[in-house]
Amino acid sequence: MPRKPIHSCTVERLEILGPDGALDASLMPDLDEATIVELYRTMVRMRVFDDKAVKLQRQGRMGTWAQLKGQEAVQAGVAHAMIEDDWLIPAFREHGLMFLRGVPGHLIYAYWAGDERGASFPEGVRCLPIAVPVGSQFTHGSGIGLSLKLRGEHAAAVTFGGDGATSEGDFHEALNFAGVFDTNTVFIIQNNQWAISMPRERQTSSPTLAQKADAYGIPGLQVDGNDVFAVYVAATEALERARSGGGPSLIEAVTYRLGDHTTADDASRYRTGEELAHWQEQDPIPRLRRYLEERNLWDDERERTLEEDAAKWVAAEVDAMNAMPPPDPGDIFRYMYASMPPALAGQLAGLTQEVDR
Amino acid sequence: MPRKPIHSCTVERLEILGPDGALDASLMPDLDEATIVELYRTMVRMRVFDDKAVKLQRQGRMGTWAQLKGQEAVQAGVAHAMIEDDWLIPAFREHGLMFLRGVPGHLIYAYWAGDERGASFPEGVRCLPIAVPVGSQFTHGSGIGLSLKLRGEHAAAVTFGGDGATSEGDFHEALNFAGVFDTNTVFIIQNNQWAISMPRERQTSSPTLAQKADAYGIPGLQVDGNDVFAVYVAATEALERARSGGGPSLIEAVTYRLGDHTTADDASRYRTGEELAHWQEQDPIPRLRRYLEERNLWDDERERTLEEDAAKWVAAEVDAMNAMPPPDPGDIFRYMYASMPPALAGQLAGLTQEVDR
Amino acid sequence: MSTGRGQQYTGQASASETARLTIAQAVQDALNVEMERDPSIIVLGEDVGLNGGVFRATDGLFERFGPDRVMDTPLAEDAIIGASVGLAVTGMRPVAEIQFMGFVYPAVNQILAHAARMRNRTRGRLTVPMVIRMPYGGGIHAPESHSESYEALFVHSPGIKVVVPSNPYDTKGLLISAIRDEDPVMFLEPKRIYRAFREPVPPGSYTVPLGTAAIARQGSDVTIIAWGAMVRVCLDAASALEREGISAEVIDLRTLNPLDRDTLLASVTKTGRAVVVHEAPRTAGVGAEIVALINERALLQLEAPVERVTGFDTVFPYAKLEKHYLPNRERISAAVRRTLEF
Amino acid sequence: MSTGRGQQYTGQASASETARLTIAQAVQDALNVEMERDPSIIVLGEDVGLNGGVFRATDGLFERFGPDRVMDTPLAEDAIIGASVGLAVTGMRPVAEIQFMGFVYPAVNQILAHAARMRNRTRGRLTVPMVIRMPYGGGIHAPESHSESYEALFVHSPGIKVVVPSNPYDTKGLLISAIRDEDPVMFLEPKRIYRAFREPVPPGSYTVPLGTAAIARQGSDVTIIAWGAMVRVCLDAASALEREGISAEVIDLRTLNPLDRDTLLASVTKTGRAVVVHEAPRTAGVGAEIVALINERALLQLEAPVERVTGFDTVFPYAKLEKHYLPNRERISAAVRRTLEF
Ligand SMILES: Cc1ncc(C[n+]2csc(CCOP(=O)(O)OP(=O)(O)O)c2C)c(N)n1
Ligand SMILES: Cc1ncc(C[n+]2csc(CCOP(=O)(O)OP(=O)(O)O)c2C)c(N)n1
Ligand SMILES: [Mg+2]
Ligand SMILES: [Mg+2]
Repeated sequence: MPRKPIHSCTVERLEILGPDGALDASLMPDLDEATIVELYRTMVRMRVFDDKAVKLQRQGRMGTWAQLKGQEAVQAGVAHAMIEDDWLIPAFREHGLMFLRGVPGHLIYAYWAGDERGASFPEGVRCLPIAVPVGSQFTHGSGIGLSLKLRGEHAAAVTFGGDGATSEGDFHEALNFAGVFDTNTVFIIQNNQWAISMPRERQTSSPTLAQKADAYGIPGLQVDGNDVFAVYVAATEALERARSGGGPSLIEAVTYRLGDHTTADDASRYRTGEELAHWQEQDPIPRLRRYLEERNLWDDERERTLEEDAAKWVAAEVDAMNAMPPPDPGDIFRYMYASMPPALAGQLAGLTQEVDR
Repeated sequence: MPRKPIHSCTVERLEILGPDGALDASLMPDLDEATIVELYRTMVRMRVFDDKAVKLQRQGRMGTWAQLKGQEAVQAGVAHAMIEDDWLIPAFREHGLMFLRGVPGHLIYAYWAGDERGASFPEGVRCLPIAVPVGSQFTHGSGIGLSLKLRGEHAAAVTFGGDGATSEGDFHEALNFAGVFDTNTVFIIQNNQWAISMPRERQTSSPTLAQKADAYGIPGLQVDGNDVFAVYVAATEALERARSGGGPSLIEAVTYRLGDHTTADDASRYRTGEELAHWQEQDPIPRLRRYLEERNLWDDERERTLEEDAAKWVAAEVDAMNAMPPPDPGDIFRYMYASMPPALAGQLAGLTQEVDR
Repeated sequence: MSTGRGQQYTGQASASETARLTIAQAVQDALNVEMERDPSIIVLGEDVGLNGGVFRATDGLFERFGPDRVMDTPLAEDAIIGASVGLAVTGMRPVAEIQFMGFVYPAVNQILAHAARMRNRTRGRLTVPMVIRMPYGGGIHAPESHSESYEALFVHSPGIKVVVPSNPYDTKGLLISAIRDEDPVMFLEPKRIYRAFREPVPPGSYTVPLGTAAIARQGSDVTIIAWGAMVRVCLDAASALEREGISAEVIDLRTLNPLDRDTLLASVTKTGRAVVVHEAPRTAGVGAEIVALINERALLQLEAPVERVTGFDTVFPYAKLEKHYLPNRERISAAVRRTLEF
Repeated sequence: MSTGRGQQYTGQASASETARLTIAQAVQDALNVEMERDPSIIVLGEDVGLNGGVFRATDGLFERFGPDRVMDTPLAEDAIIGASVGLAVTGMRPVAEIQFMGFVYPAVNQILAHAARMRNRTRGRLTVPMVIRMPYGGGIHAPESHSESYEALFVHSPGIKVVVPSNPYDTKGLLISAIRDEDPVMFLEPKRIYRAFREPVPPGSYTVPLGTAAIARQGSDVTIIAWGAMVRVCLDAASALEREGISAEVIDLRTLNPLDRDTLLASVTKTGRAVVVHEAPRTAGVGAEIVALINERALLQLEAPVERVTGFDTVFPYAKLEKHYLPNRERISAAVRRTLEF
C-alpha cells in the first residue's frame, strides 16, 4: 500500500418507513399507537397551518410566507424527540416546530404579517426568533449548547438550517466551535433540495451533507426526512447524546420543498413539473397515513374530523392575530436598549407628535 | 446492517523520507541528483533568510517578522512543483515560496519593515500580497482558480493557509466554491501545530485537516510536511490535476513552527521545551542533508560554501532594502484610486505642505 | 437570443430605439450592453442565472451569455466577493450581486480589507475593477433585514466608490461607468422604485460619470440633498412646497463616494439653507458628512442650521411599522419650513 | 491564585490599596473584579487563556478562573461573537475579545444583525448583555490591518453601545459598567497607550457610567473633542496652545454611542469654537456626526466652522508612513488656530 490510510469515515442513511409503505420493523422505535396517531395529526395540522398562511398572503393579509409544505415529517419527528428544557434555534421555515414548542400560532402569523410582537414568545418558551440572514443562527446554537453544558443542564440546543445554509461560513465556524467545546448542540439540516433557485447538487460538490460532520470530528447521519420514524430515531439519539455530554452532531434530513421558496417566488421558473411530481409521491403525510390505515388506526372519518379540528384551530389563530391591537409606533424605540438614551427619546417624541397630530 | 452506508472516505498520508533517514524508494519521485541538491540549497537559503530577518528585527530594523523556520520543506517542495503560469496566493509565512516565485528578497524584507512598496512585486510575478486577516486569502484562490479555468490557462492557483486558518468561515466558503465550480485551485495547509498559542488539537476536533476536503467533495491528502519529497509528489499531483481541469484539492502538510509565532510572541508561554525538542528532531533540513550525505552528494565543505553564499545573498538583499529611498508620504494617497478624487487631492496637498515645511 | 421564460424584457443591446424602462430593466440593459462589449465581464451571485435574480435584474443574461459568464453561486457572500477579488486581479471584470443589502455583512471583510485596498497595498500593481450590485432600502414591506440602507459603512471605507441611482436613465449610465471603472464600485439599487415607474432609456452604450451630482430640480430658497429612492420623495416635497411659495432645489447626489462637493456647495451657497434626507439611521449617517462639509465650506452662507431628515436610530421596523420610519413628504417639508423660519 | 508565568500583574481584586496601573492592567483588573463577583461572566477569544491575550490584557484569568470561564476559541471571529450571542440570551455574560479591530469584520454580521437587534426584534423578551473588547487604533508600528479605527461603523448601527476609554481609571470603571450593562457594548481599547503610562486605580469595584463625557481639561476659547488615544494628544496640544495664550477645553467623550450631547454642547456654547479629532478616516467618521450635532444645536453660538482633524480618506499606512497619518499636536494646534483666526 503506497500511502498510509490515517482516517476513514462512513456516512449512513437511516430509513424506516419507505415511500412505498415498506417498514423496517427492526429499526422501528418504541412508539405506542396513540403517539403515532398524534404524530400524524401534528403533521396534518402543520399542513393546514401552512396552507392557511399562503391563502392569507394571497388575500393581502400576510407579508411574505415561507412554506413548510413537504417538510412536516422532519419537524414533527424532531419536535417529538425534544424535551421541555431543550432550546430550538430555527432558521425560518420551522413554523411547525415553533408551534409545537409553544409559540402560539397567532404569533407566528403575526410575525410573518410584519409585526415584531410575533417574535416576542411567551415566557419560558425556549426558542430564538427566526434568523433572516441565512446561516447566522448556527453559531447561536453552538453558544446555547455551550451555555447548557456549562450550567450542567440536561438539555440540548436544536439548531436548524437549510441545504443552502451549509455553504455559509457560519455553518463551518459553528460546527467547528461545537466540536471543539463539545457543546450540547444538534445541528439539523432540512435538505429540501433547493435554496431558492439553486439545486442541492450545485450548492456543494459533496454527495451528502451529512458527511460534512466529519470535518469537525463529530457524528453525521443522513435520514429520510419524509419518514417521521427515521427522523424521530435519529433526533432522539443525537439529542440524548448532546444532553448527556456526548457532544454535538449533525443530521441531514433529506426532504423536499413542495411549495415555492416563499410567496414572492415562482419555482416553476427553475424546476420541472416532473421533479415536483416525483417528490409529491414522497409526501410524508400520505406515507404515514397509509401506515396508519394499514393498521386500522385511521380512516376517512377520522381524517375529516382532524381536518375540521385543524381548520378550526387555524381559524382561531387567525382571529387571535386579527384581534391584536395595531402595534404602537413607539415600539420602534422602546426596545432598543434597556433604558432609552436621551437622543432616542427625542426622536420618539418627534414621532409621537406626528402620530398624534 | 441496520443503517445503509451511503458514503465513505479515506484520508491517506504520504511519507517518503522519514525523520530517521528511511526512504520509501517505491514512492520516490523522479528527481535527478542536481535537483535534489538544489532543493536542499533552497531550504538552507530560506533558513538563512529567515534567521537574518529575526536579527534585523532584534536590531530594530524590521517591524514584525513571522518566522518560517521549520517549514522549509513545504515551501521548497511546493515551489518546485509550480510552473511559471501558476499563481501563488500566500498567507503570511510563505517568504520562501515568495522569493522562489520571483519576489525579490529585499522587497519581502522591506514589506515586513513596514513599507508597502514591498508588496509591489515585479511585473509578471504571479503572486498576491500576503493576507493579514487570517483565512481571507482562500476565496481569492478560488476566484483566481476560476479565472484560470475560464480563460483556459494551463495553470493553477496555489493557495496557502495555516492550521488556524481552517477555522475561519472563509476556508469553508472558498473550498466549497472551488468544489462547485471545479476551479484550478490547490489549497495547501501548513499545519505547523500552532495558531499563536492555540494548539492544533484544540483548533478543531477532526483528527486530520486533510479530511475536511471531503466536506466539499474534493480530494484531500496529508503529507509529512518536513519531507520535501512527499510534499513535492503531493503538490505535483494536485497541481497537474488542477491545471488540466481535474478540479481543486486540499493538501495538509504536517510540519512545525520552530520559532515563535512572530517576533512579538514568546512561545515559551504556552508550549513545552520537550515538544520543541521533539520537533527539532524532525527538522526538514538535517533530514535532507543526511539523505544527501549518505549518497555522497553533500559534505561539510559544500555546506560551508552554501552558507557563505546564502549569507552573501541575504546581505545583498538587506543592502538593497537599505538602499531604497524612504517612501514618499504622497504614496499614502496616490494608489487609492486610478485617478485621485478632488477631496483626496486636497488632503494630499495639506500633507505635502506639512512635510515640506 | 432566447426570450427567457415569461420575463417582459430581455435587454435592448441590439435594439435601436429608446425604450421606456424601469430601474430594474435599466440594470438589465446596462449588463446586456456591457457584457456584449467586453467578454471579461462576468455576472455572479445567488439566483442571478436561470432565475434571473430575485428582482429579475439579471433576467435573460444566463440564456444569452451562458453559464460561464452568468454564474449562480453557492449561498456564500464572503465567497462571492472574495472570488470576485480573485477574478478581478487576474483580469476579469466581475459584477457580483448581493441579494439584499442586509446580507452584505458576511462580505464586509472582503470588501473593506481586500477589494478596497488591493491597489493601495500593492502600490498600483494589482487592481480590483469590480462592481458589487445590491438592492437597498425600505418601502416594500419586506421581511426583516431586507430594508437596510447602510451606505455609510462603505462611504467611510476608503478605496471603494459608492453609487446610488434614482432613475432609469442614470441607472444604466452609472452602472456602465461603474463596470468600466478601474476600482471597486458598490452599486446600490433603490428597490422601492425598482419598478415604480418607467423612463426613456437610450439603446446601446452611454455613461453617466461617477462622482457628479445632478440638480434634479432647480430652486432658490433651500437645497434638499438626497440619493436613491429618497430623491423622488424630495421632489414630491418640493412640488408641495412650491404651492406654499417655497422654491426648493433638489440635488441628487448619485455618487456618495467620491462626493460632488462643488455642486452641493454651490447650491447651498446660493440658497443659504439645506436639508439632507436619507433612509439610514441618523447618527453617523452620510447626512452627517454632508452637514460637516457644509459647515466647513459654507458656514457663513448658512441662514439656518442644516436639517437632517433620516431614519431613526433604531432597527429598521418590520412591515407594519415601516411607514413611520421612512422619511416622507411631510417630514421633509417640515424640515424645509424650519430652515426658513429659523 | 497562581502568579502565572512571568506577567507583572495578576489583578488586584483582593488587594486593598490603590495601585498604579496601565490601561492594559486596568482591563485585567476590571475582569478580575467582575468575574469574581458574577460567575456568569465568561471571557472568550483567541489566545486569551494560557497566553493571557496578545497584549496580556487577560493575563492570569485562565489560571484563576479555569478553562470553563476563560476560553481559548478557534480562530473564528464570527463564531466568537455568534456563540457569545447564544451564551448571552441564555443568561451568561460573555466578554469576547477580538484580537485587533481589523479582524472584527468577519463578525460584523453577528454584531449588527443579531447582537444589536435581539432585544428589539423580540420586543424585549431576549437580550444580549455582552461586551466585545478589542484593541483599536494606530501608533505602534503594527503590521497592516492592525491599526484600524472603525468605530463609525458601529456608532452608526443602532443597538450597540460604543465605549472608548482614554486612561486607566476610566478603563476599569467603564469596563465594569459595560459588563454590567444589559445591552451589547463594544469596548475599544487604545492600544497605542495600553502601556504608555500608569495611573492610580482603586481596588475592588467602581463604575464610570456609560454615556457621560469627561472634561479632561477646562478652557474657554475653544473646545477640542476626542476619545481614546487621541485624548492625550489633544491634551498635549492644549498645553502647547496655552503657551500661546489660547485656552482650550478638552472633552473626552468616553462613550460614542450614546453620545453625551449635553456636555459637548454646553462646552461649545461656552467657547464658540470646536475641533473634533479622531484617527479614523475623515469622511463619514464620528467627527462628522459631532459637527452635525453642533450645527443643529449651537449654530448661532459658533464663531467659526467646526474643524475636523482626522485620519485621511486612505488605507491606514503601514509602519513607515503611519506617522504622517495620525493626527498630532501640530495639526490639532493649527486647526485650533484656524478656528480662532476665522
Ligand atoms: C445571508 C443571506 N443571504 C441571502 C439570503 C436570501 N435568501 C433567503 S432564503 C435563501 C435560500 C435558503 O436556502 P436553504 O438554506 O436551503 O433554506 P430553504 O429556503 O430551502 O428552507 C436565500 C438565498 C438571506 N436571507 N441571507
Ligand atoms: C481574522 C484574523 N484574526 C486574527 C488574527 C491574528 N492572528 C494572526 S496570525 C494568527 C494565527 C494564525 O495561525 P495559523 O493559521 O495556524 O498560521 P501560522 O501562524 O501558524 O502560520 C492569528 C490569530 C488575524 N491576523 N486575522
Ligand atoms: Mg433548501
Ligand atoms: Mg499554524
